[in-house]
Amino acid sequence: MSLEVSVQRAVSGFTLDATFASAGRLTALFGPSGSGKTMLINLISGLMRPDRGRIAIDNTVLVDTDARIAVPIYKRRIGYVFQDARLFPHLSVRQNLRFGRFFAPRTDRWADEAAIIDLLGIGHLLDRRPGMLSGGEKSRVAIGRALLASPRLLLMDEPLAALDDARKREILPFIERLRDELKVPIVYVSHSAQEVARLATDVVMMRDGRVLATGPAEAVLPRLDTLAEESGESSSLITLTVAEPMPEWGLTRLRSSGGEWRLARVQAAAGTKLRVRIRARDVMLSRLRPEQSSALNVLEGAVTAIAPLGEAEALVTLDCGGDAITARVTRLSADALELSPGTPVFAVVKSVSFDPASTAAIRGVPSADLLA
Amino acid sequence: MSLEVSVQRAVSGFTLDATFASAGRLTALFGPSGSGKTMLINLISGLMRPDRGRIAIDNTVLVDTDARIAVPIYKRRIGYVFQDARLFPHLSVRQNLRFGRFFAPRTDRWADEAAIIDLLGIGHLLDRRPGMLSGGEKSRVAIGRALLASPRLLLMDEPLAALDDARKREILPFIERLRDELKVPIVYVSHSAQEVARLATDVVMMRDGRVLATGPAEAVLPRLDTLAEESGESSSLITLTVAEPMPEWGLTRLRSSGGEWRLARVQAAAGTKLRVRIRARDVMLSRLRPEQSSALNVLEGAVTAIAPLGEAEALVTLDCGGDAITARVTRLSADALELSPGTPVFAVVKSVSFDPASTAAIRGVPSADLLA
Amino acid sequence: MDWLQLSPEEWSAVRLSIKVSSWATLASLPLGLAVALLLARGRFPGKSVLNGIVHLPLILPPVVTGYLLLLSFGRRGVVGGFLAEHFGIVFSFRWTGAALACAVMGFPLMVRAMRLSIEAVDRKLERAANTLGASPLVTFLVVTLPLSLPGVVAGAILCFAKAMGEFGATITFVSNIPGETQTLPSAIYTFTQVPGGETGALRLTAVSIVIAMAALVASEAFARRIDRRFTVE
Amino acid sequence: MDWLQLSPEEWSAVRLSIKVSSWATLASLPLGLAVALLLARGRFPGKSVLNGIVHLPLILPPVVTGYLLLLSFGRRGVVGGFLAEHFGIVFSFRWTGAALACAVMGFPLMVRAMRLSIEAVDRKLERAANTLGASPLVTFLVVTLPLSLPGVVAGAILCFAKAMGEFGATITFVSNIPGETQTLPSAIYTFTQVPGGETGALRLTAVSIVIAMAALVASEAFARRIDRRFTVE
Amino acid sequence: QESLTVFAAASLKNALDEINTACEASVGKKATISYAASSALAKQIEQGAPADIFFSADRDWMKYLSDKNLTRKDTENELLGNSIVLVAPADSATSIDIKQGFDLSAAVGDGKLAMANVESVPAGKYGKASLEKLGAWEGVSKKVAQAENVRAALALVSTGEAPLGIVYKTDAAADPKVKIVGTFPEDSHAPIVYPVALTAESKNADAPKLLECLKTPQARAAFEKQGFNILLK
Ligand SMILES: Nc1ncnc2c1ncn2[C@@H]1O[C@H](COP(=O)(O)OP(=O)(O)OP(=O)(O)O)[C@@H](O)[C@H]1O
Ligand SMILES: Nc1ncnc2c1ncn2[C@@H]1O[C@H](COP(=O)(O)OP(=O)(O)OP(=O)(O)O)[C@@H](O)[C@H]1O
Ligand code: MOO
Ligand SMILES: [Mg+2]
Ligand SMILES: [Mg+2]
Repeated sequence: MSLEVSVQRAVSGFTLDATFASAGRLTALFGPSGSGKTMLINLISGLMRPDRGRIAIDNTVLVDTDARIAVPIYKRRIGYVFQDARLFPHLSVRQNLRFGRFFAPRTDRWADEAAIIDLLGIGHLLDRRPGMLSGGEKSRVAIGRALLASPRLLLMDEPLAALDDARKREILPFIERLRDELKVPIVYVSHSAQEVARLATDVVMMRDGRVLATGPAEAVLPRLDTLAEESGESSSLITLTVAEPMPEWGLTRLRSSGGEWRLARVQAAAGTKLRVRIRARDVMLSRLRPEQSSALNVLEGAVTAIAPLGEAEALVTLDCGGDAITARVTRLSADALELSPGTPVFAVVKSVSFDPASTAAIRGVPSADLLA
Repeated sequence: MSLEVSVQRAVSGFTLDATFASAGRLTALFGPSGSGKTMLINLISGLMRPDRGRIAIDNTVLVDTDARIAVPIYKRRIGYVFQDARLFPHLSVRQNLRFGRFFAPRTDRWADEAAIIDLLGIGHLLDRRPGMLSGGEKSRVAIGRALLASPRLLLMDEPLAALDDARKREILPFIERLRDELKVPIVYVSHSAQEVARLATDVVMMRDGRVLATGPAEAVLPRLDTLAEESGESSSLITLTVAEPMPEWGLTRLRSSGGEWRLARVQAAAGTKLRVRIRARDVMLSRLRPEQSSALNVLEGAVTAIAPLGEAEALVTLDCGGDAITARVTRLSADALELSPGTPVFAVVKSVSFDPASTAAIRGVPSADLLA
Repeated sequence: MDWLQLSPEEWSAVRLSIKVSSWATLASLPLGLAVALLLARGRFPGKSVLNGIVHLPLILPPVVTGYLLLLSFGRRGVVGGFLAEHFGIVFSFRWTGAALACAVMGFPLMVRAMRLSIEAVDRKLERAANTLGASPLVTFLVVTLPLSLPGVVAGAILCFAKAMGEFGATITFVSNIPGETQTLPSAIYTFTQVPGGETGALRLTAVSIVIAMAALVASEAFARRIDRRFTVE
Repeated sequence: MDWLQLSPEEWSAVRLSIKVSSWATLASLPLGLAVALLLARGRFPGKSVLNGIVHLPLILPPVVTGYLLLLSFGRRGVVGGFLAEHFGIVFSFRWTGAALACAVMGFPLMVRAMRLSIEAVDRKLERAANTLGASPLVTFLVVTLPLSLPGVVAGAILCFAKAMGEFGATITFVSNIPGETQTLPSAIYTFTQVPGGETGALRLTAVSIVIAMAALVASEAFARRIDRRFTVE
Repeated sequence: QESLTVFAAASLKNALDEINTACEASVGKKATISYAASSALAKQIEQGAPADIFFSADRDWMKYLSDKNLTRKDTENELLGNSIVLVAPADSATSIDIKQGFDLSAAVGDGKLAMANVESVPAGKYGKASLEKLGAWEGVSKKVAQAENVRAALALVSTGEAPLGIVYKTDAAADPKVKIVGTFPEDSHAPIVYPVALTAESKNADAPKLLECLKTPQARAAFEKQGFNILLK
């Protein structure tokens, strides 16, 4: 799938002017509140018309103001999970879920009702009306409704915002499966850097109605960190190859160009490539190899750059045999360890510091199986 | 303020049966989607009537089904930030904000309009109608509206769910200030353990319409961790006393019974007591005192307990001179370090691992000043 | 209660009134809905003209409306002649004509109620239906229409009630033929025109009220049932 | 266009009709709102009786309504006598009586439109206003009422239009006295009752339509303005 | 200065308007004339309407007031007379001889015989009496379409809706779209009279003057112009 967007739309006091293209399976729209994310997916879905511009999916033109083309919403077959759930109040949950079913051509109906209901945990709500649902229940039903219409493209506007962490952890792998197995391309609006890091193949960063950065996740996420420095969310992305299980300890041995890793809860087959996100705040630096420590992952490397961060801290970038790893340390420590470009250091990463929510499978390995 | 709640209410297919009392300044209602949190604050606000039960604030009875008392909603002066924003569509943002102003007795009007608008960053939206706001903008206006009514008690139903991280970081200190300076007691519904840990003085844990645990945050949060083990959110709460600043490094020296700490971005005066949350996953254990490491906070202690966690990990509890600190390590490490109750170990905590979002001031020290 | 005893002719007026009112209501429902939808959601030139035409029967004295119906739908009227010739539909001096007159008189009330309810339906829900693949027509049928059902019911009941009371246009258009076009109001009117006819008028008025009230209560119960489906909190 | 020239008497009928319709509409607004609110939100015994009474003028032939008004609000009627004696308010054979008749006939239409709109207002918003300290009355005034303004406007315009066309009840209640109770429809009726009156009737009908249409267009424009305030997306 | 009010049957409008102007000089002022159905006017006078003169279209309603002592019996006066005629559309080829036992039913054929209401409206009552006397009622009664008033019956014929109708000569003569097929013998029905009287409550000194003026030659001419017979020689 390829999505090409180039639109301008002004509403009183706000102008959206966004151009991006993505051939990715999950394109994340990321940006602060009021940056125009919802407006942008409204334009893609057809709920809003651009003043000028063009939107095309796989060479099918949805809108082209110059050519005076504007495919009506209902012919686009673009599923939309709204920021507010927008369920039909007069229909039961079951009827809401089944609403879109009949409009998709029979051959295109890929959605499996039973599986989706089960995954979303809404089986016990089927006979209720939306007015009788809690906030989180509503948003789950809204996800189910959009999916069961078997859309060709799925727009999700902060679908998980109303969900608790446990629920989120259940649904994230499911979204990955949609992305990887069912090949439904997804445009995903989120505030959460974690979610974006885990899910996105491509990222569009928005601010004030403009695209700040766009491209494959690997390329954009580090820039995202730069912007998000103050939030303590700087991180590095490392690609690991599964080597062998260590069944007696429930761990798995993996290898990156920088060295060997031992991680818990990896269930991928040997040879699989995984991408992991390592938050800069989770990396400790040491001039000596730590002895008798609980940290299992110690990589040898050398400082490549030191950037001050606020008044007390610094971001230290290392090269560990080809892996670029960023650590966030106090200036005091950087000074005490006498760090400067070229200084050899050890990066110490606790295995449990790997956040499952930011671990993503590479090349269609279903992440759901990957994470317990 | 003291809040006493003991209510039963059944709706088709769901029964809420909750009893708790809280004298805390911010009582967090924490629980998974559909556990009855919204229903519970609906009962407190008067939007819903209990089938049986009693609700009292400071000995003022709001509802008592036995005594046939039910104070009408509008006389309760309980502010409510709804899960959906529920702004008045026909009024401008300014009119929405000012709606409650006139109904509060003149002497009780503590809310400062300009300050609140400024803090929430909604000054540029004042002349818009709610239909023209983004999701996050709506929820900020909703917070402002509830506050400007100068309520005696504030109910907030996931007020920050629609906000991006940067916004959240701005608004959290403000909620702390409400809690500490203005003494508005708050009942706060949240999915986020982080938010709860940072804000709550008291916690009510809900599941399936029942109260699972309730009490002061210090007492309940560890139990919350136990329940939330799988989420990697186990943590310890430590009380620190500010000792002296280290201005040359932008750090502050603090002391706990277990030893000395050096933290960034603390701006409290010497002598101030702070509560910090240390996530178990951020604690590394070492049999030897780490040398030449970037970790500034090393506490000496001894293992008090080891509890297995999943197949690969274990939660190790230490006693560090009186501070109870929990570390989450792999079983492999626990084995390699030969940990067992009594084993002397060092807990290594990176200073930057202190999550600002879970650092809270104790005894009314305004946290906003505390965190840059 | 002897005076409550209805004569056979009066009974036939009662039956006829129910028949005429029911048909007037049911037959104008589809057109009423279509016009209400147009007025609520459409944007087209001549919208205010359409709106004006719909309101005309309210503005004109009923006798004038009846006379205009006679001119257009009568045997020699343009429309009436056409319909009679091509479809065999005859209105003049038939109960169908009475139903037509009642429908016309009730139309503005019906349309306005429906229009109000359609306008109150959140368009976001219609858009949501569109994203799920529902065409505008389907969306109207499965989202807008059910959500505006209270207004549809209200419109129908207003039309029915008006039809039960309509008299000026009916008698002018199809006159007052017992058993064919003599509806309850015509019968009542006749009573009021003779000295001492009050009891007769009163009796029939009571019957008329009972019928219309029954319809009202039924419609309210129905509306409550719809309403209960949306109950929140 | 000579036939469009109105005689002074006709002009006075035009003026009177506007006055009567305006008063009928304005004066019944508060009561209409109150009743609509009661029916929309109230739960009390006798609700369906109230609902029935409101609908009565629709169900009854207008002549009967007029006659009942004459009996109760006439100089010798129970209510009329009381009002005249204690408040000096006289309806019989005054323009005020015509306004009363028109108000009564328009009342069910007005109430229904308002009620529909009030019912469509999201109660959650009213509750939200309550939590902000607004009492039920204030909430009605600042939340429910503005949000149901489209219905209030629709109700008013329906009442006005009906009043412009109302004739049966008016002529029966307050007769057809030029300059005092002869409204446009009554004048039109009088024309239809004599040979050669058609042009006169036509002329006045045209005037009546023009006025009502102007009111309609104005109300629509107003409603559009209200509507624009809520535009979303 | 107290106004002078006349309550008159609507069918008298043309003549009375002319006479009112003509008599202004002799009476000293112009009367205000309220035209409506005799039944409505009579009941209004019963309820205390400020009428000085009642000019009825038939004896019954005058008697209704008279029996209740609401008229000044000494001023009661059967001023005018009228005839009823059988009319057909102007283009009709029908010719019928109205005589004892004539076959009206055959002439009506599949159509209807348009009449004013045979129970309540004077013209209808006279027509029915006449047909009964002539032995034609039995055959035609099922084919009678009863209109609200004579004018409406006339409209049914002039629009071609009904092939035949029975109306006043005054109405038929003025309508070019109908032709008079025959006149009913005067002795076949009760005398068609238009009685006039002062009301019991009238205290206006000008009222008797106007009553007198109605009998002047000038007034007679006006009545005759409209086709009335002058009964008061
Ligand atoms: N109809 C409108 N008229 C005027 N301004 C509007 C309108 N709709 C949206 N806006 C403004 O456009 C900007 C972008 O809105 P949008 O809803 O796309 O933001 P968003 O990125 O989705 O934010 P959030 O994360 O808070 O939902 C906001 O500043 C909003 O106030
Ligand atoms: N009117 C109702 N009728 C029946 N069940 C209801 C009704 N309202 C809520 N419920 C059910 O009650 C339970 C509690 O709802 P509540 O809204 O309090 O949940 P919550 O804890 O706020 O969840 P969330 O975090 O998803 O908002 C849910 O299972 C919900 O489905
Ligand atoms: O307009 Mo009427 O007077 O209800 O038939
Ligand atoms: Mg948004
Ligand atoms: Mg909730």
